[in-house]
Amino acid sequence: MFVHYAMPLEGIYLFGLLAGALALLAVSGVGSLLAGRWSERWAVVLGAGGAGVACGAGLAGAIGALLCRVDLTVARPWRMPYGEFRLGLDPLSAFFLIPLFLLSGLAALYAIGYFRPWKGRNPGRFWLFFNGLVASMALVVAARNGVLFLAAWETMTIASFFLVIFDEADSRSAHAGWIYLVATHLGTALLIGLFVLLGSGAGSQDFGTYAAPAGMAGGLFVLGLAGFGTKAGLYPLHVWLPEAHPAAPSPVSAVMSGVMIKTGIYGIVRLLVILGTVPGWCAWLVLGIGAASGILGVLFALAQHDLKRLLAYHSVENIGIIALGIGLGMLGVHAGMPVLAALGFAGGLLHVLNHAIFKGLLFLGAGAVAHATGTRDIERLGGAMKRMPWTGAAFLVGSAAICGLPPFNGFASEFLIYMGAFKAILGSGSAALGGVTVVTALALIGGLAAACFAKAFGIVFLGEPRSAAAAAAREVGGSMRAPMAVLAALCLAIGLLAGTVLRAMDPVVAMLAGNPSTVAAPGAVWVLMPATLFGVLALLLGGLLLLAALRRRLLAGRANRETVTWDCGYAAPAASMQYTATGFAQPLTQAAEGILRPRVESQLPQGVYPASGAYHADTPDVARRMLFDPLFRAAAERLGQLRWLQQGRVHWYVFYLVAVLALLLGWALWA
Amino acid sequence: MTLALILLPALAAAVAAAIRSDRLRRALLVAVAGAHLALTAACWIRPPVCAPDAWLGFDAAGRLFLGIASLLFLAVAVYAVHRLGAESRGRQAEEDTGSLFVNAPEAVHTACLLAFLATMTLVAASRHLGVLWVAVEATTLATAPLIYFHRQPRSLEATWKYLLVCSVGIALALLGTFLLVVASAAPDGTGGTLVVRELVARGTALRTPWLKAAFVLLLVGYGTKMGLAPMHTWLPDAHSEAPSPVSALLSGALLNCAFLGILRAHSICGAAGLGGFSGNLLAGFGLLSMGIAAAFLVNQADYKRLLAYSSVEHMGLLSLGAGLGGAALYGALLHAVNHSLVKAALFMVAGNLLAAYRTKQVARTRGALCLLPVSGALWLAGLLAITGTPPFGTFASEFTMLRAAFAPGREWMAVAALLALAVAVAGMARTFLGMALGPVPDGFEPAGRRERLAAWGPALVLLTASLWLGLWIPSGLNDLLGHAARLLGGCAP
Amino acid sequence: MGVSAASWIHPVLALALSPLLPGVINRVKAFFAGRNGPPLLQGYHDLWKLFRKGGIASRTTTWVFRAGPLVNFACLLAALAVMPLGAVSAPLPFDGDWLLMAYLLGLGRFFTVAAALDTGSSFEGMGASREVQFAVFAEPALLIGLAALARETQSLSLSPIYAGLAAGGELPLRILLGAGFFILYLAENCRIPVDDPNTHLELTMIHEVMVLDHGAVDLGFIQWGAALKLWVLGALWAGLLPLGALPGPLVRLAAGAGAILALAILTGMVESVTARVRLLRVPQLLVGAGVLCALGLLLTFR
Amino acid sequence: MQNGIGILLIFLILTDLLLLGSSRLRNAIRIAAAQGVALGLLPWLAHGHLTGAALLLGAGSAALKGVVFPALLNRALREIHVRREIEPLIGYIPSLLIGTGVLAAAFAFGARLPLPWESPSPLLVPAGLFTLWTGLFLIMARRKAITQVLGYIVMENGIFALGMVVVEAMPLLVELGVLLDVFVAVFVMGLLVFHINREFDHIDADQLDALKEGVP
Repeated sequence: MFVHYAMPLEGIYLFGLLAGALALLAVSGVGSLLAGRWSERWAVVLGAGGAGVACGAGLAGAIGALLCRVDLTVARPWRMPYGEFRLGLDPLSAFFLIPLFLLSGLAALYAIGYFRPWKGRNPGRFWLFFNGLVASMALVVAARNGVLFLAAWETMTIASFFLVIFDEADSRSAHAGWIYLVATHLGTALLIGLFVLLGSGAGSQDFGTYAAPAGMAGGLFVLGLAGFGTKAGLYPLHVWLPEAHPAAPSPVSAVMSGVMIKTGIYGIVRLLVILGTVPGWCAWLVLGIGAASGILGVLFALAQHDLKRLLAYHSVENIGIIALGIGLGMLGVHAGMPVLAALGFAGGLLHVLNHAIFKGLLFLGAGAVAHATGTRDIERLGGAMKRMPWTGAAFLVGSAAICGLPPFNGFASEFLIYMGAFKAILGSGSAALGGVTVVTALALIGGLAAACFAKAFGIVFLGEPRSAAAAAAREVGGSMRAPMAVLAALCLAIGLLAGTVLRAMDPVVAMLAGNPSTVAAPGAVWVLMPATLFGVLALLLGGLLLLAALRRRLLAGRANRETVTWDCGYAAPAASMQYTATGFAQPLTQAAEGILRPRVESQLPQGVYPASGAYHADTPDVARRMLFDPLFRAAAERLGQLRWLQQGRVHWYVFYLVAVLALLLGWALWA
Repeated sequence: MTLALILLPALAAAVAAAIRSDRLRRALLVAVAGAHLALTAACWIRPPVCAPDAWLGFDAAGRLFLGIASLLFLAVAVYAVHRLGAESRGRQAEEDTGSLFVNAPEAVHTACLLAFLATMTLVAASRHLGVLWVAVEATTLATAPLIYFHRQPRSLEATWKYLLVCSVGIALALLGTFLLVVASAAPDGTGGTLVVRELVARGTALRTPWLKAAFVLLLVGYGTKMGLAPMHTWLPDAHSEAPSPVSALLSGALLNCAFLGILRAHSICGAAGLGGFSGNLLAGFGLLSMGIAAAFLVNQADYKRLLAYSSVEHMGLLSLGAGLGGAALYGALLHAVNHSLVKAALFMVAGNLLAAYRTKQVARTRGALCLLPVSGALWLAGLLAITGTPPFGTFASEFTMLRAAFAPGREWMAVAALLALAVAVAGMARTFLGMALGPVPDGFEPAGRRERLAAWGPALVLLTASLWLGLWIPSGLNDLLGHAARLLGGCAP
Repeated sequence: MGVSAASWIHPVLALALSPLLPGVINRVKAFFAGRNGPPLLQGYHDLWKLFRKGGIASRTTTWVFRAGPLVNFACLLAALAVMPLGAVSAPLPFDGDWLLMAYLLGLGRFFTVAAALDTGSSFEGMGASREVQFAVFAEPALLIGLAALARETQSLSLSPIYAGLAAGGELPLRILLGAGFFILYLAENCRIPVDDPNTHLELTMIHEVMVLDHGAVDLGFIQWGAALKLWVLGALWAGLLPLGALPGPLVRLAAGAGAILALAILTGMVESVTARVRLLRVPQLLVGAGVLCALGLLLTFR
Repeated sequence: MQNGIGILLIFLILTDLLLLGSSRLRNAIRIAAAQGVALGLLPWLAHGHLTGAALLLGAGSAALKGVVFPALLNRALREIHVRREIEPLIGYIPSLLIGTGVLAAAFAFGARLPLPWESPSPLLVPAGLFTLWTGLFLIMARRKAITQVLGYIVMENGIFALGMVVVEAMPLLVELGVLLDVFVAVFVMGLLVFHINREFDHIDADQLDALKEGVP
């Protein structure tokens, strides 16, 4: 490791940077709201400026802290029952802070352009909650006290909740907001139980003193997995995600999907650090849930035709991949295979960073398309590449990255997880089984993701526009383009420099994989990210450039004509003749019909000269339709049956009194 | 000092009944409320010393509840003046049934409000259970006319039920008080006492069966007034039919008074070594109330009734906290403060919605955020506050209670409570969001309509206070809560 | 046996000889059909002709359409860098290189599909849809098979794996994987029974239909790329043969190349005796391949 | 003395039974009034000697319950032309049967709550509890709002009876406060009965059921 343990002084500086960022976020948010009463311009300047500067400072602080391996805790008294302002900055927190500030800052920049059309409303309302969201997320990652953590956690929920229902006149936002609020509240209820039980041993809610009651480590982990998993969007607790993400404004969707749900992952990982050792079956549980989330997530994504909903389901998928990595890591720790542990955790965590980048990029791209065309329905889009070349190129990069295709960053993290799995397979019995599970799941996910993004990118950006709105699309402004460009560049950069990134991540991995010596030793993480790999990737890019040059040479000076797409002799090709998204995905969705249970409305062509035919497949979430909706409905009915208690007759009301009194007196005097 | 606190509003009530001019009377109302709050503050800063066996005087618990009542009363007074100004003079149509009615004379209304404050002060001040009983019954009598301000069948029915059920309940409490004397009397039948401090001092010398019977009677009696299920039946009717400022006071201040009575009895049982007995009863009633209230919160069609049931639920939470004892008692007292602030604010916002939409039906109330931006925002904020979402104070108090509940052997209580809370959240969130969001229904003026400061100011102040309590509990309040908790047999966390 | 000068021969060999493979296959089919068929070197003629033509493209298309063939070709070039032949190490081997290979094929496929969709033609959309569908089933089979090899030889890189395999190893494993890989070979290269490369009915095509609109240089790269793909997957299959016994890297390389040619002949025979299966059956075929590979993996658990 | 108090308590119980069985409101009011007056004697009988407080209290309550309340209720009756309780929710015969059953229970409770000192009479607690219950029963089982007011008064009588045993522990001021409260309570209830009669043209409390939870 190049830098050794930091002087406390450096740590203090970095910490100050972080604290400053938090303060600035809070102040600028409120300031923006107040300023918005007089001038929209100043509200935006304050809000976006504050967010930008704060995120810059925070990013610098986080990266510095990670490189210097800062590990310190600062505590200030807080007059709350069991509460204390105990903030900590260790490699794990620093690592999670990096994507957080990075993406939030870019999203803030993007939002400036995104909200320009929304005239006549106080933009401060947006910036208050946006900056609040960023600040609370950072606080969640830095909190070292249970009460403080929960407070930050719920503040994060509220801020994002208000951003989800930002378009208040839209009646659907009420539904999305309700599902989101209830889901996260139930999750928090579990977390309260978790923290109380963790703190019950020691009298305080300080993370440092947390310890699992004897023999309850497994139970507590499950509690945490459910609580944090609700936020992270693990199947089947993901139901709020496909509702909330599309409802939110796109920069918010980017932050929520890219960073906020990762706080759930952070919670799970932090819980692992706190608990130390968990039973082996926990690892298998995580693996199973991860596989389920990954496969089901991508399957449902494949069946969607709302672009943002599709991306939301891909978040479920990627969280599943992260879970697979973490599960492998736990398996490694449990089986005493440090390298496997290191690979699993490294892969999972690197995927956290990568997913933040490419999913952020994709949501911003989707937002740009919706912004330019006014629709998110894939079936009504098309040909955007010609009209929005920047957005198109960025989206293409994001698509390749999320499919885990080289040379982009998605490949790097999936490669690590794969390698972990293969290491496991080389090993003995149960670990090998885990490896096989992961390999199969990842391979399936990879293929399906490729299919899904071939559809998403191909139908939205290629071919001819399928509606007048799509035909009228124009490229978005610079403030929206720049963030996408940066993120696309990062996709490639991390893809090519993954080895370096992993070196920086080493202390984080060491925290989780335990026994740093084995991890830091040669033959450890980044050695399994071999330089040769990047050599081959370089070869790929070099070859590509060479071929491009060659092609140019060969075609130079020859007649290059343009014509219509070859259409089997049909004279007038029309946009409506193109393959639709539904049609493109149909073979696969049909194969998975048993799982997806789509609602199909089809009108088969009739007669010799069919006048019309239609096929429309809608795929609402099965977990919601089959599990939660019936559950809630049944509960509501049962509870409704209690209403006869309040049937209006005062005689009965007095009777209740007398009955209770008689019972209690009897109990008091006889029992 | 103590007497001043009680007599000021009492005399003001008499004066108000005599004043002709509305303007003057309203000014008096606000002025007295302000003066009362000032006196209360003085009483907080330098607690008046009083003889150990004095009947009247503010111990820590008394000061706490006095503070709540006084603060709430000022906020409500300001709001009430606004509402009274908005009330129409002549005949008017009832919101939902459309039946015509007139208002009760405003002089009577104001007088009753002030009398109500006086009686609540007396409750907080009384350290003698007999006086306490007189005071609590007096609050009932002072509030009945308030509920019947709108002279129309529904509110009349509500008043009747309120008066009958509560009077019966409190009568039982009187019997309980008598039995307490017997329990404390010497073998020759003399020397029975009702001074709380005295009773606590006698501790185990009290006769068990009589004490048990007394506690049961007091619990059922004052529990009726406090709104513990299944004696809560009067509560939704009264709260929904009373004018909103009155609902705010009933829910925010009156229920607490009854709770104080129960706490006194509980502390006596604790001193007598029957803490387990009374504690279990309290916890049982608490869970029952939470469960039943949660059931009625789901798909509730009338939003004022919704708030009323939510009060029942929170009273259950208080009762549970008191029953669990220890730090949970601190939590319960803190929660009493938070709940009063939030619930009063919510009722005032509900009043604004009612005035704007002319209906209490949830189904016909849509798009509040567009129609009344400020009230709509406060409505959502209130939702978050009442559901115990940090950073609102309710979270701190609920967390304190739950933490105590997770003690070995009674985790099931914590789980049950969490479950009831979750149901309540689901139920309330759906209703509140449906009301706040969505487009404004036709036939209403579009968004951007000006709201009067007096309409949303008080609610905003109270919610802000609750938010503040979630971020930082002032040391003065913290010490007071600690003292009160210790006084009543609990402890500070 | 580490990286040596001989390692660099394989890529050159592949580039040079791959255009031969389609010729071989067609020749075999012609033989079975009792025709003379096209000359063996037809592939080279076609390339020569295509690389000297002027381009023609649809107005609908964008740069993605032109990038498709190039990216695909570049991917196969990169894949050659990690692909050993005849137990001679690849030039750039590393742990997990087969993952890179698999994902390079994926990248190539993604861009081919994108290029097809760029034309907006419903036929090409149909082909693209089928291509991605089959890939979903092919990918797990391939990786499971490789996992089996890795476990058998306790190494994580193709070159050592095939080196270790060449030294000997389970016969049943070789047979199972041989069958499995052969199916994958047919599917990935769109041969009968999965796809009919020289049908003339667009509705039934998969690969051919996706390149309908490409011409000139682009088409040239596509055809050469297809040939290279035949070679790469052929090498993957040929590695299963016990060629390690042979002396000297050059001999083994020659043997490897011979094995690939032999595979082409075998393909030709299969194509002439079997008919194309219904599209709905194709996934079952691929799942079958997956099962074979899984069985192979099971064999290694003992 | 013992006999005196015993007789008085028997009287109390009998009047309760009468109340349970009587359908004429005017009679019922008379009976309740008689109870009130009788109870006025109780403190004196219970403690043998006559303290000023006891006297004042007895006189006060006797006056209140024997004169003021009946006057109030009779006036109400005149105003609203109600003669009798028509078809009560629970008929008179069943009421009496239940009453006897509860009387037994009252004795059982009384046995469980033995007065620590030699009690003025073993009947005291049972009689008090029974009267209390009678009041409650009238509220639960009768339709007319005015009967419910009556029930409240009877219930108060029961509590008063039990309270008399502890009269000197209760400070006079408090006792007066209690009386005042009871008076105001009954007064306000009477007012409400007027209003109910005016709004609904009847005083059937069981028909006041507009406020309830509609089943969703």
